[in-house]
Amino acid sequence: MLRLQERLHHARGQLRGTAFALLAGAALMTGAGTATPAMAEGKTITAVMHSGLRVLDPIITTAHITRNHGYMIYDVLIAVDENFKPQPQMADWTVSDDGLTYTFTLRDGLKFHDGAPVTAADAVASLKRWGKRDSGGQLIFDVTDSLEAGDDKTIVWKLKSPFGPLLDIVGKQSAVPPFIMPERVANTPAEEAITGYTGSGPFVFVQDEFQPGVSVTYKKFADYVPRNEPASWMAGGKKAMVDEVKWVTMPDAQTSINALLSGEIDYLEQVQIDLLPLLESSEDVSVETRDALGYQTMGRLNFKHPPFDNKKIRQAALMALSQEDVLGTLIGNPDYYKVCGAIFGCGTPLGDETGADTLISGGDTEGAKKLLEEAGYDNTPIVLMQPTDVISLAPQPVVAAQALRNAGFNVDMQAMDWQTLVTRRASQAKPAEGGWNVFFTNWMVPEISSPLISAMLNGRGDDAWFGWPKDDKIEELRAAFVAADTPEKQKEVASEIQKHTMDEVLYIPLGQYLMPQARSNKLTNMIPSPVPVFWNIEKAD
Amino acid sequence: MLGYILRRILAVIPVMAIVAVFVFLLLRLTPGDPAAIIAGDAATPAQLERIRTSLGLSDPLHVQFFTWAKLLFQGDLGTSLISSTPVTQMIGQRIWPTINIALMTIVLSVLLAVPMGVLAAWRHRTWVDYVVMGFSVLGFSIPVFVIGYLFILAFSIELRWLPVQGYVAPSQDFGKFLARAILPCLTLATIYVALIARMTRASMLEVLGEDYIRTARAKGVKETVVLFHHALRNAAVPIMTIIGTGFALLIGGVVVTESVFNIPGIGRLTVDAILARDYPVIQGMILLTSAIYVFINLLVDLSYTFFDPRIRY
Amino acid sequence: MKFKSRNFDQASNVLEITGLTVRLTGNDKADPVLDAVSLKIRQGETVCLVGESGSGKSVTSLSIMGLLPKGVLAATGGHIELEGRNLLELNAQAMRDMRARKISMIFQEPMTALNPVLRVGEQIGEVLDTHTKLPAREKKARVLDIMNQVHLPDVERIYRSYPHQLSGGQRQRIMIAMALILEPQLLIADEPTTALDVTTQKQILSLIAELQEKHGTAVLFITHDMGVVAEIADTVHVMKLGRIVEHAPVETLLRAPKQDYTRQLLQSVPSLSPRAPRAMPEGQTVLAVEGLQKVYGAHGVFSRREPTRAANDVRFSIPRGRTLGIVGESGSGKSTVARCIMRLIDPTEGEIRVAGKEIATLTRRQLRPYRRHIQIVFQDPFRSLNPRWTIGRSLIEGPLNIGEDKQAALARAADLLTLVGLPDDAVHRYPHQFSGGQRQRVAIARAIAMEPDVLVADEAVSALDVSVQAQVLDLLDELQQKLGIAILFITHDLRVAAQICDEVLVMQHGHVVEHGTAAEVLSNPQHAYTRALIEAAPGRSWDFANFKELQGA
Amino acid sequence: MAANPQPAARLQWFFGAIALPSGWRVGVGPMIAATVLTLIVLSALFAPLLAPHDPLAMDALQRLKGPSDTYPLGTDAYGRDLMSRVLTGGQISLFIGIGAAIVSVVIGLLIGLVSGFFRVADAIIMRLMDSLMAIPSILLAIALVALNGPSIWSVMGAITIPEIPRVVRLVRSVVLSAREEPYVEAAMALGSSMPKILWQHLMPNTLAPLIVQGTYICASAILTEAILSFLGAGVSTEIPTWGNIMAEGRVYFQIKPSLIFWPGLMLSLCILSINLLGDTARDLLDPRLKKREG
Repeated sequence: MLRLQERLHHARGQLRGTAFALLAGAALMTGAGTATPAMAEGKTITAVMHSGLRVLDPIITTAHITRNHGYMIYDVLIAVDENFKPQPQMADWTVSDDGLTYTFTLRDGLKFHDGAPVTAADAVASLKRWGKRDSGGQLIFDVTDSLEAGDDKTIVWKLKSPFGPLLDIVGKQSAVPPFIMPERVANTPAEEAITGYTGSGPFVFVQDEFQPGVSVTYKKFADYVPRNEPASWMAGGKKAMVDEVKWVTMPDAQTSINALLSGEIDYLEQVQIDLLPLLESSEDVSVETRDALGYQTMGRLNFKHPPFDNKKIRQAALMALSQEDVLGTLIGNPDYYKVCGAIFGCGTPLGDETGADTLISGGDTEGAKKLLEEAGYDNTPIVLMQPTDVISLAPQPVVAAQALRNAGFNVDMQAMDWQTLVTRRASQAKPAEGGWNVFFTNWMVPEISSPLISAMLNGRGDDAWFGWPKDDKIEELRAAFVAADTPEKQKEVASEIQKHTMDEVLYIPLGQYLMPQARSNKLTNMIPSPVPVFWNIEKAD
Repeated sequence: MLGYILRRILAVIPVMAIVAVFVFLLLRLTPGDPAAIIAGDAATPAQLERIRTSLGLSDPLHVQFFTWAKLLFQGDLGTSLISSTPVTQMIGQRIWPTINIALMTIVLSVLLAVPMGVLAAWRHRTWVDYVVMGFSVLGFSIPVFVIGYLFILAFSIELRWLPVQGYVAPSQDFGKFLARAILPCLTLATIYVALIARMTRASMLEVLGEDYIRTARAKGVKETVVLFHHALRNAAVPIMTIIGTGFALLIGGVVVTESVFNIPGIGRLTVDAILARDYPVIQGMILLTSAIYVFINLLVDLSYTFFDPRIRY
Repeated sequence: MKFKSRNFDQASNVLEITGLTVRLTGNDKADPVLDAVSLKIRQGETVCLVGESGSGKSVTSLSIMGLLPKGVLAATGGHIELEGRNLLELNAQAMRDMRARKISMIFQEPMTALNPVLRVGEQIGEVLDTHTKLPAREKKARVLDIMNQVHLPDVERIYRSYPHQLSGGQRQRIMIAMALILEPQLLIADEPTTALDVTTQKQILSLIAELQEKHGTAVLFITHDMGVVAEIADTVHVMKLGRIVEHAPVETLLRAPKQDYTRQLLQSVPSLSPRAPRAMPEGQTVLAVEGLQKVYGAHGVFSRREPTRAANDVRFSIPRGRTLGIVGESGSGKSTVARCIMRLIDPTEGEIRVAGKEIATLTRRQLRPYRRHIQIVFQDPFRSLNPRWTIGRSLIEGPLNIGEDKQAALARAADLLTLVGLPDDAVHRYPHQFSGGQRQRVAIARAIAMEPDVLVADEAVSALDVSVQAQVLDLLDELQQKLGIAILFITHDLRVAAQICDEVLVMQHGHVVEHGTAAEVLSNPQHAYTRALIEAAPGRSWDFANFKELQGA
Repeated sequence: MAANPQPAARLQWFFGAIALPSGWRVGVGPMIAATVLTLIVLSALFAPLLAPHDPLAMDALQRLKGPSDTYPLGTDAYGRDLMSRVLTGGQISLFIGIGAAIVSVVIGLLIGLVSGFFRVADAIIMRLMDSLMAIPSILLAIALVALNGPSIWSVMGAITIPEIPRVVRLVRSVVLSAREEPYVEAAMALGSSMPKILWQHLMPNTLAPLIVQGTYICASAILTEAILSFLGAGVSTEIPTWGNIMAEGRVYFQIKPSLIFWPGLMLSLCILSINLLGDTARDLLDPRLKKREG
């Protein structure tokens, strides 16, 4: 601090006498204190998240930033721990022997931020709204007989037929977790965004300070009663150790790194791997991977239109691609990526790489050429959509376009912003008339780690996820998965699904990668977690 | 004068109406679907359609337009489709950083550029002129974001004089505001200074050839008085004009500087809104900036009467 | 004619210029702009520097002031001595001290010479600010005093006025006040009355004389107008191409010029005695104007301005082969009449009959076939030809419009050029390769190419030097005789009107105040305004061309 | 100054700019600018011959490498050769700049001529132009690019549309002042039709200012393209432009500044030259300045 001030003094001396000095000088005198974080009475963690928070309803959207926001202010009934095992959170549960009745009992001391106690009715309304939006939830509600509040504390969920993974789904942290909201809020129709933001989680949303896309402030919820177990992923005791958490958005990757280095922020959720060297030399900052599973990047073909309505041509496309090339370009640093042919992700209980040989061994351009020829590809141009404004999605199409061209595809890569892409991918029109053939996106591994969750494994034609495969076999396999009652049986079915998916090319997994985070060394006790949660973190002065 | 102002304000109405219709059509013909961004990656087509309907985006165009126009007529810019926040509230939060930065930039630019231009015109075809003009042309030639990065690299990272980014309201802490505003302002000012210095020089060159300058010199008046008292006031009208029209340029620069320096202003709000197809926000913003532009130019026109007594409205 | 005849042999020199040479900077090979100019001005003396444009008069005056445009012109030799000091050697600060205190200058255009955005009182006061340290009240008192001395009315109001709120004469009085407030020894007046109407000119000239008398100032008066010279000069220096070719006391010079150039210059000055009236020709009337009226600014929802009547109930007619002059001072409406007749602007009311056809209300398209009957020559020879077009192209523009064959039109263009006294190869050249007089000849040729019945000459010779003016007037006369065209001649110069017009129409404030043959109007004016105009014409009783008094004046 | 023999002085001034000692400083800037611009244009034209690699060829293992024998300026984040991209990028950037300049000048000229001469059209056109001017050009550009997708054509269109009103205003003002010139009135008196007067007498007056304006539009179009790329609304990365090379490289500004430096240098040199030439053209063509020099 002293050195800094000396420097400043020196700088002032140098500048004096110019018109600039008047302004700069005034700024420096007061600017001196700004190089260190604000030291208000309470402790604040300032974090730069991967994107700006805009949508505040964690049920209506699957956006990660909104889910993360949900975990700040809402609590969940049960949650999976780092071993993918559901654990009690707001509630304990019992299951009837026939597996048809689940009874959840709320623990004591649960309060909403407005002071009202959390009741079973709140939970029921919240679960029902969630069930309309979440694909896993929909599966459960397909077999639900009734979901009702037994009394203020008890929730009774009756099924028509057993549903093995119920607790896994209710306890999952992606893509839409069943956050518990007050009944009045939860009664909002599922396709309308909620307008009240009262939760019962460890932090309180400060509405006055919310600037959509810019910053959001959370205050510690003094009345929150954490569980006694140690925190593990989304389970365990959520103890808020700071008074305030502030998420700010920085549109420029370097700006956020510089801000972290200069102590203007404490936490950077995602660091672009190429920029890690900028942080390495600093003693005040640690770079680490908080989420050991990371992300899977993938490509999806459009089954509705030529040429990818032809299975052989889909296989040719898969054969042409090489994970190494995609990951090398996207991530660059081999420490942070891993070729992985498993559709459920490597390092997950169901992970299995059957059928992905060419993908993980660098592609087979010659084989792809041959397949294309056999299939009688007529040089139909394939429309490949490239989002220019999303850094983590821009390289895949470029690399893929190159590989597909090498294999003999006629590629029409169309650049667009992400928003155009998400609109266009919803279009079932012919590629030449505003439709598409290929697009790419990334998933967090937990989001694709099970056939019940993974959006790509839906084979219900026009009701399926973008790309619309009509695939009865995959539906049968998914049903079999639900029916499987032991982990071994599940694994068996999952392996079938992997084989089938690669054969039909339901989607093309392009490898797994990790996103390092960076934090100021003042932050300690950060738990590993796929969701960047802010409980338990302590901040030194 | 009052009649003139009235007439000008009346003339704004058709302009703004055209802007409104134009912007509305432009946006609604743009591919893009706010429902998709709200729903996120894993939404199914059916879910998208339901959200679209609940947002009123499935209504016929003219219905949407009149709904919006009716609200607009009541001074309501609507509600953000994405964050469900009233647009006026969003703009209210975001406009001050931009206004403060823009004002400071204009003041800084004028203070720097006008003397530069005067000097260049006075020392026409000497090294002074070439240095000033060289700087001006250079200011036009480097992309704003590169200038911003260079400033950050030099002043924040290497010298550590100023914070890297951010914004603090001047009412909250003026010192902090200044510390954070200087680099963005300087960045923005490079183009603006270039623009104003050029215009000042050109305008001064013209004025310095006028007979009354010779008269002033024939009176034995000092050169500084000739330049700043006699010439500059006569050269002021085109300079004021460029300050006004340069405002559009400033807005463009603001969008970029707000990104580089992480300032929560309306420039970024608009770009974000465009990328997210948040129609009410885009419409509101473009209407607002157009209105500000028109208003500033009205002010500029009125300022002519201050500089030149011959101009009366 | 009574000339000034004071003897200055005993008077001390105020300014002495010896061998002053001025060159274009950085170009020693070109002819010098001023070539060894020498002249001296004694106390109380009025020295007139006459010469045509480009002769170096203004450069001389700017050299004395030290105001030569930097980087363009520079004095390379000679002395300019004032109070024993060589002004050419003074540094910038010392030179600034001289200005307004020792030497002052007034310029030709009082409109542009005053700073339009500063109040005139402030502009006069600035001289005091620069050279004295007077307290504010005293300063204002002195400014008001000098404003009174130059006979400005309502000085308190004018003190606070801006230049554009004053008339041309008032502005020139402000300039004079500014120049004389510190009572300098030398006043340089560079064409100070050229831009003014004759009546105003007369007032300004007598004002300068009055103040000169009062303060004993020496005056260097630059002019091209021999009439002015005759009125005010003690001594006259004639300049030509940067040299002084002759100098002498005024009467000597006007009565017995020695140099051919001086004689030629004097012979070009048109006489105020009207030409002998020509016989009324029997040809039919080619242009008849009836009740012509033009009102400006009559409408506008928000505008509260009073409409201006620029022309009111103007009527006249011209038969073939005759010349009708419209004379009047600026703002009298004479140009408005010309432009209405040409339908360059639309008359508010009235009839214009050209070749028997009423054209006042025709649309532009309907009008086109009648255009050829009436053509115009404008004042400014530099702007009336498209600078990007060859002379030939300009000449055939009209003929092509009326369907003439291009080759034929070009051939005729060459003939026309010969007719107006230019080489016929000029068709391939551009306007900037010609002098003002030559360009005016081209403009006339262009008009004649349409074989019009009427030629409107709107101040067509006003921008030309007297010698050129005389030639162009001769040309017009010649053409009229050859082709029998009627000419509508619009001028502010009574001398020119007297030379060329059969009939004269005098306009004031948009009204015709007198109309008659040139002889009647000029020799026996009926209207007070006409009389005032004639009386204001400088040197009116001197017959310059014949070096003697005008007969019968 | 009226004393100067006009044509002679003008010639002297003009040639002085090249040959004479007093004027040499005037001439050197534009000469260098012209040379630099010629070199840049040539390098862009012959990029396919000069580029050591295919500007699109990627090598994931050679990402963000420094200069080497194979990659004279190093590689970008896709492992593509930076030098080849910068050279090829010049083609598109210059194409966008020149294209935007020509299109906006031509359209603006036509609208401006009509507007300057026909009072009724003028009122309507100028209202429309005011509206177009009032919309911030960058925002309009982003919206337009979003509308049509970020192809070269939509970027060019996005840059052109906001420039048109400026050109229209310029042309209109020249027409309005030139139509008062006596030679235009003389043409009327000679019975020339309105379209003929408009095209033959008035239009040529607009050319000089339009050439100057065109150079500025060209320069600012190249710059705007870069800014659009920066904001994520530029041309696809498959088509290298100086702008999108920089926009992609900006992430690596601190670790590999050459990604911004080289395209930035080319862009700045190019714009600098164009602007300098524009200024020179303006000085040469502006009759008012010319008068003063004379």
